[in-house]
Amino acid sequence: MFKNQMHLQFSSLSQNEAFARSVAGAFFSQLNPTLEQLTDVRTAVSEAVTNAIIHGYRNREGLVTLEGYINGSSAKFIIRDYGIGIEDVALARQPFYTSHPELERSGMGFTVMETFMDEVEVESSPGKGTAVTLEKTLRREAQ
Amino acid sequence: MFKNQMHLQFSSLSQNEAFARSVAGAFFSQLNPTLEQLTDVRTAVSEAVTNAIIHGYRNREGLVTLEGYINGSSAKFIIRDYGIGIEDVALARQPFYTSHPELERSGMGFTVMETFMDEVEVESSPGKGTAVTLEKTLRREAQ
Amino acid sequence: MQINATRKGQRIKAMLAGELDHHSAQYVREVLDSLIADPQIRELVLDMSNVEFMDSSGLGVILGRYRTLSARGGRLLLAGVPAPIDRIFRISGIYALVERA
Amino acid sequence: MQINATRKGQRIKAMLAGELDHHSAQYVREVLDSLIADPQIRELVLDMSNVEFMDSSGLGVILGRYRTLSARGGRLLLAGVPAPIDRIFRISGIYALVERA
Ligand SMILES: Nc1ncnc2c1ncn2[C@@H]1O[C@H](COP(=O)(O)OP(=O)(O)O)[C@@H](O)[C@H]1O
Ligand SMILES: Nc1ncnc2c1ncn2[C@@H]1O[C@H](COP(=O)(O)OP(=O)(O)O)[C@@H](O)[C@H]1O
Repeated sequence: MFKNQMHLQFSSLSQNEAFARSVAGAFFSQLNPTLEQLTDVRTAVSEAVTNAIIHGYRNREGLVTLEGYINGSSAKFIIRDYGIGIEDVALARQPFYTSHPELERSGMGFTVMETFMDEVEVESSPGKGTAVTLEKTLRREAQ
Repeated sequence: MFKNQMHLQFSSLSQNEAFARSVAGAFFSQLNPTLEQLTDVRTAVSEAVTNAIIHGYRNREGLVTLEGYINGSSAKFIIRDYGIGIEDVALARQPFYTSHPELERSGMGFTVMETFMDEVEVESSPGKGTAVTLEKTLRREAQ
Repeated sequence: MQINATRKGQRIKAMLAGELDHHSAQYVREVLDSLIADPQIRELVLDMSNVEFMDSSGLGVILGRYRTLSARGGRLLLAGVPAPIDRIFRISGIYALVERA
Repeated sequence: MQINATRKGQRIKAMLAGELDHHSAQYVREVLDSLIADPQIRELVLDMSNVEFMDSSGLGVILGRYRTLSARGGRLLLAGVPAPIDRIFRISGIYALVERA
């Protein structure tokens, strides 16, 4: 069974949103996904990384990590920040909930992640940071 | 002045040669390089990562790291392995020198790095590993 | 992101090209706001056919312009929406507010 | 990597497509060796026009097949070499051994 892993750390700059989804996409490509599955992963990772940068660090400097694991036909990504954390994760995950409507955030980030990935797990401690785990398994016909 | 950095760690699998040069290319793209400059970086990083996998770890399992730094119009990449190291760096850097002619290695890896990058630095300790630093500065007309 | 726009009377058609994420959102917002700054403008058509990537940051940008236009009795239309972006529009329910051109 | 080959008498033309690095080298080596396994083959033309990436691992693969062929009095030719790959061929001096078709 093919196994692979990677661990990326980068500055919390908005330029790195595109960089991070490219990295996730290049790593996930090793599973020969369909174009749709690839877009799912790129989009979900983009959401989590954007949240780390704008909510976790509020545009201050910090480091974001993106881990990737391939295990057979499954891929897992963990996006971590060491920023402000989330007080109420259940509330944060609700569709349309955003703490920053004034920044024209739609509040749909978590909903997009949930729609495009098989599993979304959020672990957060206020003042310490947030870890979002995204998983996707390719069904056999896709390989 | 634009500054950015990233730090990537991945398994020493040959699949990750393509992954690592994609990551380096995506990071370097933030400087808006020409296609030729982008290929230079992708190729040089591919050489150093391949060396880490086949020479540093001799295809055994290990972790390779790729660090990237952008500083104004300069990019620096450091590729590290924690493998066997190089006894005689000056000899290793000579064109056509290879310790593995039986694997059909050409011995041109370091020469390609030197041709395509502005600076190539090799630090190695036998038994501890190797770090290759690659630097490229974009001249003004390229931006 | 690149934005090319043409005006016909009270109608602006803007062709977006590139990746619409949080990083590019600020720029897109500014350009679109300047395009519809003239209160005569009643209709903004966003042609998305060359948008190669969009995440939920794009929703915020579109909804913001929709609000400006609907406040003056105008409307926003989406054209040429690529399939992956259409999925995001559908889960967000945005088609209840903006029409497809 | 994808390899498509056609044979005309003593001549094989192989069209390579994709990325030629250490990871794909093993596969390319095996396919090319099977293509020239028949000792009647005197000429191998590698059409590189669809090779999107190559590093020095590709040199080793090409030089290995060159050696097999020149040992039997044959030759290897390179066709359609993209500019970035041509730079690697030039610094390696490979054109002293293999011709451009
Ligand atoms: N990494 C994070 N750090 C702190 N807060 C976060 C983080 N990610 C999400 N949040 C909180 O969860 C809310 C909902 O997130 P999301 O669904 O992505 O919508 P949006 O980003 O549009 O606000 C955010 O507004 C924010 O309050
Ligand atoms: N990361 C490394 N760890 C150990 N040895 C290395 C490493 N990189 C290079 N070398 C040594 O340097 C030699 C020359 O490297 P290079 O010029 O890339 O040619 P090649 O990879 O074709 O042998 C290698 O054959 C190997 O002996």
